[in-house]
Amino acid sequence: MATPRPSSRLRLYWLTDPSDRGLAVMLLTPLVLLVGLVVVYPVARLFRTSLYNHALTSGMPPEFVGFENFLLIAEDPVFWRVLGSTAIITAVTVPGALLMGLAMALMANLPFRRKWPVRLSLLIPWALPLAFAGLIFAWFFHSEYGVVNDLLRRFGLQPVIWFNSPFWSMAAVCLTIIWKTSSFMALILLAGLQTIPRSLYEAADVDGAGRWRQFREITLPLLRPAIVVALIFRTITALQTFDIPYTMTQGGPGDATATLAMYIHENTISFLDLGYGSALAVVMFLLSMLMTAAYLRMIRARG
Amino acid sequence: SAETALRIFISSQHQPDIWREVLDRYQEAHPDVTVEIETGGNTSEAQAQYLNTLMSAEDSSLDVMILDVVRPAQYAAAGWTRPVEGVDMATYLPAYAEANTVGGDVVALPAFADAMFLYYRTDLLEKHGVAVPETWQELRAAAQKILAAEGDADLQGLSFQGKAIEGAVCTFLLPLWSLGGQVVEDGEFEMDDTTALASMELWKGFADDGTAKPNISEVATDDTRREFQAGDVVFAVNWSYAWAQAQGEESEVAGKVGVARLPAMEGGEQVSCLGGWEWGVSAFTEHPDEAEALVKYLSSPEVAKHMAVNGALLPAFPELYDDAEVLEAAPWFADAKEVVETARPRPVTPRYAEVSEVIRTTLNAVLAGVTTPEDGVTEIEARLRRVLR
Amino acid sequence: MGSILQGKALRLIVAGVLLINGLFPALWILLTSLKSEQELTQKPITWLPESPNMENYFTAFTDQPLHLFLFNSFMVALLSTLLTLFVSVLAAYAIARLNLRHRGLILSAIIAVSTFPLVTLLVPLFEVMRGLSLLNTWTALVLPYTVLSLPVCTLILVSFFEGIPRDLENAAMIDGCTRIGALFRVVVPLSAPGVFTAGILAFVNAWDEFLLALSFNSNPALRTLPVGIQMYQGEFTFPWPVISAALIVGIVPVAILIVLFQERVVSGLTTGGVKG
Amino acid sequence: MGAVAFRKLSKAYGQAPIVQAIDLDIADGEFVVLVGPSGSGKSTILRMLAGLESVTGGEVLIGGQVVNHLQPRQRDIAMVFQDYALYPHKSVRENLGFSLKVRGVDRAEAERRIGEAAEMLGIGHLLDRRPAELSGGQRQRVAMGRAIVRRPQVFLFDEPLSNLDAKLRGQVRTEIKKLHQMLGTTILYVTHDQVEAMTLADRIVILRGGVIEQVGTPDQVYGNPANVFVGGFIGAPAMNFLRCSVRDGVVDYAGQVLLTGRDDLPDQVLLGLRPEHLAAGRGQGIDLSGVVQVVEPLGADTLVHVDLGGALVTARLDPALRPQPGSRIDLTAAFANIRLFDGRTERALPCP
Amino acid sequence: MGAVAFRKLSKAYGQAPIVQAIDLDIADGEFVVLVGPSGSGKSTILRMLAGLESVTGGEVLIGGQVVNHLQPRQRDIAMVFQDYALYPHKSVRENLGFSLKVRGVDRAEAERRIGEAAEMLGIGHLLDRRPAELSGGQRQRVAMGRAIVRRPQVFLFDEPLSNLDAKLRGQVRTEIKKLHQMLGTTILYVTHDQVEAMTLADRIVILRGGVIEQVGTPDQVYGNPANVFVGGFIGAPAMNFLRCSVRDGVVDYAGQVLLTGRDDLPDQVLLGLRPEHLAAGRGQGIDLSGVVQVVEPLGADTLVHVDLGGALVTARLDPALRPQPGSRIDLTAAFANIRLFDGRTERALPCP
Ligand SMILES: Nc1ncnc2c1ncn2[C@@H]1O[C@H](COP(=O)(O)OP(=O)(O)OP(=O)(O)O)[C@@H](O)[C@H]1O
Ligand SMILES: Nc1ncnc2c1ncn2[C@@H]1O[C@H](COP(=O)(O)OP(=O)(O)OP(=O)(O)O)[C@@H](O)[C@H]1O
Ligand SMILES: [Mg+2]
Ligand SMILES: [Mg+2]
Repeated sequence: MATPRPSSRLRLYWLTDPSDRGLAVMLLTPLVLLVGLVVVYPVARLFRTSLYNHALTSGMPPEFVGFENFLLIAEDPVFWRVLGSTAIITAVTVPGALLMGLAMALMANLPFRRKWPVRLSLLIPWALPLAFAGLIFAWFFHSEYGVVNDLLRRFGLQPVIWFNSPFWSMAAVCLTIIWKTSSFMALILLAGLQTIPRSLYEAADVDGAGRWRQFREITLPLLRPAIVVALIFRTITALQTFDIPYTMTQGGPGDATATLAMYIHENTISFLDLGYGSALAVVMFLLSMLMTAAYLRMIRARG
Repeated sequence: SAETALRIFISSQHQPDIWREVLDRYQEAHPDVTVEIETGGNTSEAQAQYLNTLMSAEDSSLDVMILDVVRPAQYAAAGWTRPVEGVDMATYLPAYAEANTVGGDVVALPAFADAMFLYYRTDLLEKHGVAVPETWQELRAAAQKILAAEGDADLQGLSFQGKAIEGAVCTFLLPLWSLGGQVVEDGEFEMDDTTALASMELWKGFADDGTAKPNISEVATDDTRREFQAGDVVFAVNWSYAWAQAQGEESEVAGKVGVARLPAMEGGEQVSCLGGWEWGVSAFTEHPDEAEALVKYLSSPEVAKHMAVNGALLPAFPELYDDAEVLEAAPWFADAKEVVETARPRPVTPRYAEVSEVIRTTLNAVLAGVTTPEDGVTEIEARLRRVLR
Repeated sequence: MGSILQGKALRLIVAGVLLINGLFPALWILLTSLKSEQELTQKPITWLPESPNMENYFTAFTDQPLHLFLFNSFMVALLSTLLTLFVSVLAAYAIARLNLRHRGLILSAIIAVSTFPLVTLLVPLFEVMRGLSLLNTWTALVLPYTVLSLPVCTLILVSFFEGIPRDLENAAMIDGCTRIGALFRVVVPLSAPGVFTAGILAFVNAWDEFLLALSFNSNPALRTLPVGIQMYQGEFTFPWPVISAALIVGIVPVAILIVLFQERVVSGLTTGGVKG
Repeated sequence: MGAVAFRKLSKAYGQAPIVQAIDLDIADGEFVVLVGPSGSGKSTILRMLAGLESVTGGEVLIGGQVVNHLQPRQRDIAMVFQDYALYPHKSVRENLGFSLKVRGVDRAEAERRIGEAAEMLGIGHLLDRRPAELSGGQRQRVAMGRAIVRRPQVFLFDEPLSNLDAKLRGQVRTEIKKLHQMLGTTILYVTHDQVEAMTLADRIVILRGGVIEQVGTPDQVYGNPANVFVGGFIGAPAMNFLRCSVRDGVVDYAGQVLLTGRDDLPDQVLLGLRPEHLAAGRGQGIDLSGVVQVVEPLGADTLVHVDLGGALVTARLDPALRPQPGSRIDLTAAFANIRLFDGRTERALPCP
Repeated sequence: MGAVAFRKLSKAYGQAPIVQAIDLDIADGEFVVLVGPSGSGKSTILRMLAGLESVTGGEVLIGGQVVNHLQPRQRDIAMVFQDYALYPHKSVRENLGFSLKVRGVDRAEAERRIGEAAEMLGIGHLLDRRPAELSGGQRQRVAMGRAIVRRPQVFLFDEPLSNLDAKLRGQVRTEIKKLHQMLGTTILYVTHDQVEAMTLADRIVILRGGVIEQVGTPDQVYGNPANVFVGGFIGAPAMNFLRCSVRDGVVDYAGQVLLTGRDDLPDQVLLGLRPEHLAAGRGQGIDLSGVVQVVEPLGADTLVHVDLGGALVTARLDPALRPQPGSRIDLTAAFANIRLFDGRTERALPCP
């Protein structure tokens, strides 16, 4: 046997033939390095800054204030308002994108002879840079020059001044986000769908399950890991919703569609209040982790 | 020889080629200095985004940067710009002296000027025998008259910026100033509720009585320009850039455009809102002296004239508006002088960004009908008081 | 198959709706790109361009180095995709297959990376990149983009790897592969749809990003598409037709490229491999 | 009811014909076993009957009705898949109960049937496991159980016992037989196991390359194979064939006269002899002699492979007999056990 | 070299012990067949030997070296998986050639070996297909081929022929035998097929519930099963057992005296009788009589299940005999063929 005995040449053995743990370390190293290099310092600084009163425009050096920023946040009515909008956007667009994405994925997975039109339609929303999606949809929803109102008019309906009302503004923003993000869902779910063995559907067919039943009993459970992944990240990005309302409504009317991320952006980039902005970011991080934990628990509970 | 390489930041919309010409001249005069242009994001916002990142990181790669007129105070407070010494600010239009002076320090020097104008349709005014309005009330009457006579459903009397963008701050301030109001004085919050309310009510009134469109809350600067240019607007409040476009070959209204000072409130004075850009020296520059010298040059009458003639940029020096060469290149500058002279800078405070945010979102909410003018004023008052504490 | 949508008519209707949903905005942008500026302010609005012409495309390419933007975006996206895939494949395998003790914790940590809004990391990230002398290089973008995409890609791959029958991997190890060999020669090809999806995600994440691209690469020759397209804007002006043209040039080839690529990824590969 | 019929049923993948215009009638309640070499289209036929595979040509009838266009679930069949196709995310219990749940069978009844099937298959203790935690044979039994809990019109079994040990296989086979007698359901059953085929079948269908070679009762196909292929395929070890020439009614193999007085034969015949019909010794009818090549003691019998000078024949002899490889041996067979086939067409000829 | 040994090898899933402290030595070049009921741990043992399953306790040795911590690829083994484990994304050719490619065998040589294996398994025409396009038996042959192209120290076969028809199985079995003789590689082979076990094995290992019940040559385990379990497990149909009481050296079954003069027996014995050792009639040694219950004609034999008044015995009789169910039948067996087991411990007792 050409292989060395483990006991005699322990070190070499470890290198050529890593145990599970050694191997795990090896495999996770690139990730850890990259993440460490790129975000650990920024994140550490973020946490630190959140404990300081660090408003550049005050002309004063940063001052350690402990959790004061967080107390301020709790008392900040704007924070609660943007948090509310963010919650609405999350609550509407995450399920919305999930349903839409699921429909798109199921459709793209159908054995159409030509798959590319469906797949293209699935990808295009996504390939459209986020920075422009909001602008373009603002244009679509424009009360006079927008194609949406034009269509409403053509169908004999009353056109809406979308951005004049908090409700319709929010609706337009949510629709746009759903449009833009369902591709993300659809792609992940489509990939998941493709790995479900056909034979299971055959077995279910023979067992007498109709399409809906098959969907519920086979597709959904087997798709669950993919759904959870998609949900986790969609939720995180929904909590971070920024570009679309920022370019579409500037948060208007008033601050009806302003989101937490916009508020963070404003505080950090425009107001240069780094302490407060960082504290807000930490709050957002905590919220994200809370949601993630809930999802992870969901997989573990039933997985 | 110790050659100094300077790097200046210009937005690519501000005609970097023409700036290059003046920089080349400067290099000829100062062989030991080379100046490189860095062009960045085209909007004030994109530049702020970029510059704020760079400056927060205390980056020394830029020596000189162009700043929107609302920013020098903020940059100075953050310690990002270095005061310029030995400049007689009196040579500039007074508003620029004000905008660039913080606590006695000159924190930046004007690059070029801008202001808001009243654009109007000479043909329509003439046709209906209406004079150029000098008060908003006159404007309303004129617009109503023309609208009624024209009977064109697509025609609107007045277009202004109601979207929650920076322009909306000017929209709010114009009537307020006209009535002698203020928002910030010497860095202190100093707003008079009656003038503020008058402003809110004025704009909301325009939307309600059909002088302006009901969707005014979604109108941004360029929407105003585009609609005016399409012939759908009688009066428009806009910056100077719209002039060239309105008279351009793609315009429906070329040759039928007039500009004037913005109307006053009844009993008030005619004021405009100051725009324009400033040169600032980065606090992190490794060549402070050379950078300062360069800024002084760039902010000199000589350069301003060159830019006016070749780039149609409004000069920050009053005398250049009477300069023959300038007027030959841009005859309408003659009309602009008055406007620029009566323009006021937006509140000069390090917390301007917050001030702006409060004002524009509130005005937007009022115009959209989400808040009443009264509540809007109360809201502005409450929030600004906290910001400017 | 796995669809609740049955009946040809219903299927076609739904397909139609989804097609319109996906393609209409792009189509509208395309139409806009063929219109003139004035046509946009006509009332009522026109659908088809009155006198379609390619002038805006011409402008898009002459006004700004659009080809450079495309090239930069493409290269940055491609490099970051490759790097992301490599790193996340390794990590995902470790998480999916090796019985790690703190699996939940590791997963949460990875997810945590993506929970910070970029703006708040911008300045320190800038300092990091400056510290590494990477500003104004593709790498300055490739690295953060990779990190941005890593969490989602890793999680996707984990869920895929878990679905691959272990015996296939076992067979490969018996056949003489190392675990890593088995990973790349069997597990990865069999997770093709997942790897591919992760790839597109990474690609589009990089393709889309604006903030870092704006701040880290001030050299115009290194501008990426989203930053580049902004250059058509003025302070106030937003030339829709030209920007539309630039967007079409930016989106369509990429989308088509991805679709073509995807057509080649065979689906449902695991069938026929094992009994059970 | 549960009668099944195929009318010119065909299937092709691309150009390759897999099943070629098959005609077959299966009476209600009949137990039909499909046998044939690997790849001969057995699974394909079951799958077409189940509606899982599209039909290239011809018709499938269940209960007298053409079902070509019916969905599998509308055909009221139960099937054991050759590759099991268990639901990986469901426990064994859920796997077994799924079809009942779908069809709205009430809980208690479902539990009862699951219990019965699990009992019968000896998987009662595995009900809460997932398929991935089962051994190969256990999985197969779950697959089997999934079909059994149903009470369909037609059962389709695709090699349902191949991964079970002989003992268990025997047990389950008996249970299947009982089930069939009890329910009277039509059954189509694919197997490679001779014993299963012989003991379970009312009729056996032998397939080759997608074509039916013979249909008959076990006795018929074993005793009177329609052609050389069937003769060789049914029975293990396989039938021995000796290529003989016929002249003037005399059949001789390599110069050795085996039969005489057969004027009805073509000039080339294949003489078929089953291993179990060969005995050591001489004089029972025809005699052969050759050299022992390999001896395989099976316990209950001994297989002896004998070289007759060109052809190799296998004889199943008494386990006590252990001839030495290399030694000469005499073999004999009764005339009644000889089968004759046309040397060219390979079809059966009248027996001596 | 290729010698394999297990030392107190154990495996448990959670609490459940699956393999319990097994000791076994397999000589280099030996052909060992593992048999046992479904779920008895056969696959688990192969997988531990291959290094695919962690060992809970004990050691695995190959060529005298402990390999517990070696990776599968370092153990130089080839394996046929019970569930095939074909690479779905590779063609048959690539499936076969993969291990060679990985090990850097040169192209031409690889092609040659693939060709040989494909030839031997009759899958030459399928080389360009994907596994999904194969029938069950074809897949199994590919799985087999994948192991065969290698020339490892040890072959592990997990029910490699279960999906093949009898004829093909016979052929491949012969080929495996030849291969073994040619290469002299150690082989561990799991099968449920009695014939395979008997003909291929140098030694047979009988497992039950993770414990070795007997190890021996085919003749030994068939002829002298160590206990009731082995007796009942080896041989199909299974050995019949009659529970007899012993008094004063007289063994009697239900009042019928079967043996006399056996003073060495405990008071309860099980008398084992293989079906093939029962003949119709009387007088060969012990005589039994009962009512025919079921008659199963298998072609080469007829199985008759006879109710002896309580116990059911199966007799393998001449195919010509077809007794009527319900009729009485006399059965007889030679003394030499009788096996005795302790009625309580179920262990074998000295034979009469
Ligand atoms: N992951 C698992 N968790 C729990 N039990 C398991 C797991 N895998 C296998 N088992 C159990 O281990 C036992 C032995 O399994 P193994 O596959 O070795 O059986 P086997 O002898 O090969 O059976 P077969 O003949 O059916 O293939 C079985 O009872 C099986 O249910
Ligand atoms: N998707 C496919 N494409 C091409 N040929 C196929 C496909 N599926 C099956 N075949 C071929 O069809 C033939 C019949 O397959 P089938 O599964 O019916 O055989 P089978 O009689 O069940 O064999 P086995 O006993 O091995 O299970 C085989 O030769 C197989 O290779
Ligand atoms: Mg089959
Ligand atoms: Mg097994």
